[in-house]
Amino acid sequence: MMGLTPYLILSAILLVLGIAIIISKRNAIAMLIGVEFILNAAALNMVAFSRHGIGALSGQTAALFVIVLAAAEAVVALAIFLNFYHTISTVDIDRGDQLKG
Amino acid sequence: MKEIELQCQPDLLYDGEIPSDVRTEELMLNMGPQHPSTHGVLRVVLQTDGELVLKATPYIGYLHRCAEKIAEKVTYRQFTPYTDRLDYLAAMNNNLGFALAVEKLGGIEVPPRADYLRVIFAELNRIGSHLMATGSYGLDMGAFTPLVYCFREREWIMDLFESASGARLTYSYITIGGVREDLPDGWVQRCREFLDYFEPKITEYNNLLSYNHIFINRTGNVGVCPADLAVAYGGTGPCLRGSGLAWDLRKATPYCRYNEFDFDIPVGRGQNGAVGDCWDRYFVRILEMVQSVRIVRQALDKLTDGPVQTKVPRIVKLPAGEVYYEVENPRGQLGFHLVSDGGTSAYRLKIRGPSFCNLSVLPVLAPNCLLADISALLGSIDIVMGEVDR
Amino acid sequence: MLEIVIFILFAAVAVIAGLAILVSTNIVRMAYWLIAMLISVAGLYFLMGAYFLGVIQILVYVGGVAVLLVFGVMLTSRQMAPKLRPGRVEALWLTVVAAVLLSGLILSVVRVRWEPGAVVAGNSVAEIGRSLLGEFLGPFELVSVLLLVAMLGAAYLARPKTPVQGAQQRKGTTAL
Amino acid sequence: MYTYERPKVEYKGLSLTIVRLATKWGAIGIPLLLRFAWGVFFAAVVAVVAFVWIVGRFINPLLPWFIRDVVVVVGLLAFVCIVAIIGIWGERKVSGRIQSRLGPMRTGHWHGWAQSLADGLKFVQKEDLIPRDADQPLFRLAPYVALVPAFCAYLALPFGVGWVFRSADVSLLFVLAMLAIEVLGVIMAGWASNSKWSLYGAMREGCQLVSYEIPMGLSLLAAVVATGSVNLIELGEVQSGGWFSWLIFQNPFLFLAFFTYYIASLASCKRSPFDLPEGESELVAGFHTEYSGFRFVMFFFAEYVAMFAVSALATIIFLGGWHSPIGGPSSPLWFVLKSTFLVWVQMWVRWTLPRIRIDQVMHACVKYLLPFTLLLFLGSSLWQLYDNPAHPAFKTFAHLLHYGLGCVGLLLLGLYFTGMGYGYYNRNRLVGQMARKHLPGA
Repeated sequence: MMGLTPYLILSAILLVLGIAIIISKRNAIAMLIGVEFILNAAALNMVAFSRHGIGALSGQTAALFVIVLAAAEAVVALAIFLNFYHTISTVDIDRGDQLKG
Repeated sequence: MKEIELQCQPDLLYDGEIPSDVRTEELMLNMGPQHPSTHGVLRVVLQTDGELVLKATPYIGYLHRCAEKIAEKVTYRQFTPYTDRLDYLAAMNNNLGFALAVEKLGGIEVPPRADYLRVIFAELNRIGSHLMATGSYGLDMGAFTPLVYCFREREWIMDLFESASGARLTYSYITIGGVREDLPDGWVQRCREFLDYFEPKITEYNNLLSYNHIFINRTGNVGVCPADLAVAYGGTGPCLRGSGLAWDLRKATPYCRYNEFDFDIPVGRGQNGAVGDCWDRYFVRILEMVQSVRIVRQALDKLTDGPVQTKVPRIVKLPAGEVYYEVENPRGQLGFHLVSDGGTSAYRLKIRGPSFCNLSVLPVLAPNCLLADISALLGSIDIVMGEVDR
Repeated sequence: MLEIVIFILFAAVAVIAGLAILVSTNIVRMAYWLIAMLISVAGLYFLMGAYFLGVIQILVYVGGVAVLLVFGVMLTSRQMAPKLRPGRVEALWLTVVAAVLLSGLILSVVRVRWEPGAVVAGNSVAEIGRSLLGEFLGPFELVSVLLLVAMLGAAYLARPKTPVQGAQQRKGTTAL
Repeated sequence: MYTYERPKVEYKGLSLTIVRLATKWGAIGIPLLLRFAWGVFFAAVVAVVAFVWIVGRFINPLLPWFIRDVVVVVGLLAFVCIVAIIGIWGERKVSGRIQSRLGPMRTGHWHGWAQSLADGLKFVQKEDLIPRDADQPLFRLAPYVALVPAFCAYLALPFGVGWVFRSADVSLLFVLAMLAIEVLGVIMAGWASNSKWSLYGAMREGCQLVSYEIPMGLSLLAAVVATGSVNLIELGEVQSGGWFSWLIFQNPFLFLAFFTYYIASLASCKRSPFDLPEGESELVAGFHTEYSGFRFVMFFFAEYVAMFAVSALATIIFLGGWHSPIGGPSSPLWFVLKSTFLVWVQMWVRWTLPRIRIDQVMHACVKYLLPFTLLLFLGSSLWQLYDNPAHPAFKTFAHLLHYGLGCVGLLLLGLYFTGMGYGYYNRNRLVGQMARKHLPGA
């Protein structure tokens, strides 16, 4: 029977990887990928806690919410990126510093 | 034919921005020369924005075989087989056009039986050609089955042609001075059998394809070609009649005793969208098949005994002069501009291919279509590359 | 034992995917690595007995979000691809931040003695359903409102800025 | 002196391929083995080592289960292969008969039954082509991503009570999830081919699949609320006891949900009229334009495997699964029979209808199918609320309607068989001249 620790460590690694991806990439979509990593790390954490009797089923429910939110976030973010691309023909977020369309 | 005010100017250059919802990357798409729905070796360069086509430029010449130049080197009789290969789906009609042009310049009279035979074969070939167009149009729309049904019927027509002329695709049957040979025994009977068999089949095609809801949605209101545009670009045949103009050379300037027959000119009425959309062009072909059946029936009734050819020397010599003669081909008006210097071969022969002129309207109709509409458009124009490139 | 092997397998895939994304310069490959990570996390959910969650992860994340992402990538990539590899200074920065963060997190995780509580057998769909409509009814409704807003927002953002010419021409036949 | 040397003609017909395999199997087998020798050897070593290690180390106490699992998986693989092979052959025969042709008749002598086997052999022998500018790893990976999930769907698909690899609590969702992964393979293929036609196919596939998953899931959910379970075995077991207890006749919403599900499932396995991703007259061959040989076969397999999977889902959820329609003993055979019937209807639709345009596909989904299935879902839930002993009047009404719907179903099936009989009776009129003399009984 595995304990909680391996899951927590994995989740930490995924979180850091996500942050690193966000920092290192200039491409908006690549950054979105980083955000997905962070969200998944968090969800994994919660499910692991719930599995090991901490917080009963609420961990799984919270993870469910994370998935749903991630879907909503991805949709809106992609719509924004496409608009962004439409306006300045690139998805380089460094170019999006003008605050106008 | 009523006078039309020409408003559309041919303008092949597209320069203007077509606004769309989310602009994505523009793509240059090379449709053809090997593409299933370009009906041969046509190459269309599409400029697309997502699925939206901004500009379509046809590039032709992949099947150029110098037919016009060859005409200057061979005798008139020898050129007849070359006309087979112009619009290879309607070889009889091509033969007829060339023969009529030569006969007009040479003042050659044709016996009545030959005239009726010419009408019978031309109309049968019109049916065959339209069957091919209808079937492959179904294929362009993603329905495979109509194609096979149409080929089944076309097979019968080809059998009839084979028994009369010996060939199944390039007949060279209608020659200068009449037709090459008389009919074999029982041919008329078999032809009648075919007509009786074929007529109800047209209803089946309509039920299967023409009135199919998806098909109507795919073709109705797509590629609308108004009458003035069709005239401005020299569109003829179903491409012109589909736009609502009842213009048919068989009625306007009757040749081969077409004035003796009772038939109608079907035109597009915009039943499923604007007049002149793809569905109209398609449906005009279906209706023309019905009319052709009518004509063939009448011609079979009128078929008299007698010679099928006038005496024409083996090597025809035409007087110096020039003639331009047009006949109504399945795809439109096929014209032969023949200039003779009194020798045994043409000084210059210019062929007006209906597919070529009809194709020229593509760049005008294509912008703002979807990618799938391009194949709908090409199929409804129904080109034969052998005639476009000559 | 088998559980450990499977855990290591999935964990390795997830971590390798993350590293691959970090070093990759090809945005499409990145999207597919993300999908590998998502699937392996779903596998971990299965391993933990959260079947419903695992299936939903695949259904929503892989079938929906990831496809959307790949779609977005295809629509915007090719020409004028933005810089995908960080500069030297940035890389240094990045390494320092990541190392500090990671060591801190792992240290804190390892130092705590987790009391392995009773393993919850709660993997039944019915139980999750009850908890969604009971304890978590408020968040559940909020999320549904949020989804609606997100949908409307995305539709608004992607609306036609100017009417398409062809739309009028084809009016009446677009609908099936 | 000029001598004419007669060129050596080698007949490469399909039937000969089969014969050659039977007689001189080495002629094909050895080159094949050599081509894949390294991979086969490696895989074999890994498999043997892994097997010995796993069995020796962990599975010892669970050995019977392990063996059962291996047997079931191998059986499922065989079943899936047979489904695909028969499906491909059947598609050709069905299309042939619909188009008044005969379809394959030679290979294997009896109605060309070995045609898809022969084709498979031919494809395996083909050169392994990858376009120069393709994204190599993704190009190689894509067919597997398309095929493996389609197979994985069968792991949770029950053929009967006890006839299932794993009876999971969420098997319905699992099957849907697996079918959803398949789209990734297609998109991957389209992107990696580095061909614009392929890219268009992939984009269309992405658009279509993501949209149609929603009505598909919603129509299934309408059935789920009626039974209160997402376990396929429970869903199937609810419907025991013959024709009238099938879920499709349970209430009018489910009756309609079956049809919406069927339409959405056509779209989800890229079948006509929703075959835009590979629409051959528009996109050459769509996402698999650049694929040939065995990779192409995998896409082909994936399509037929998915076809059967969605039909099986419809069978389990709406058409009584493994229960006989006349109330006899239930059997997996019934399940396979009903699913096969649905697959045949898919083929029938394919060879009858033209293709829809992409904007119409999206409009049909977002404007019509989606709201409609939402209504069905709502209606089914409400029906469930009232269809209980607390509302006797409604209960009677529901009962009557239930039998009425059953009769409508019977009527539809009767019409179908009448049409079939009519077609058979008039087969000489309906088929072409060439095919006529080959027809049985002619």
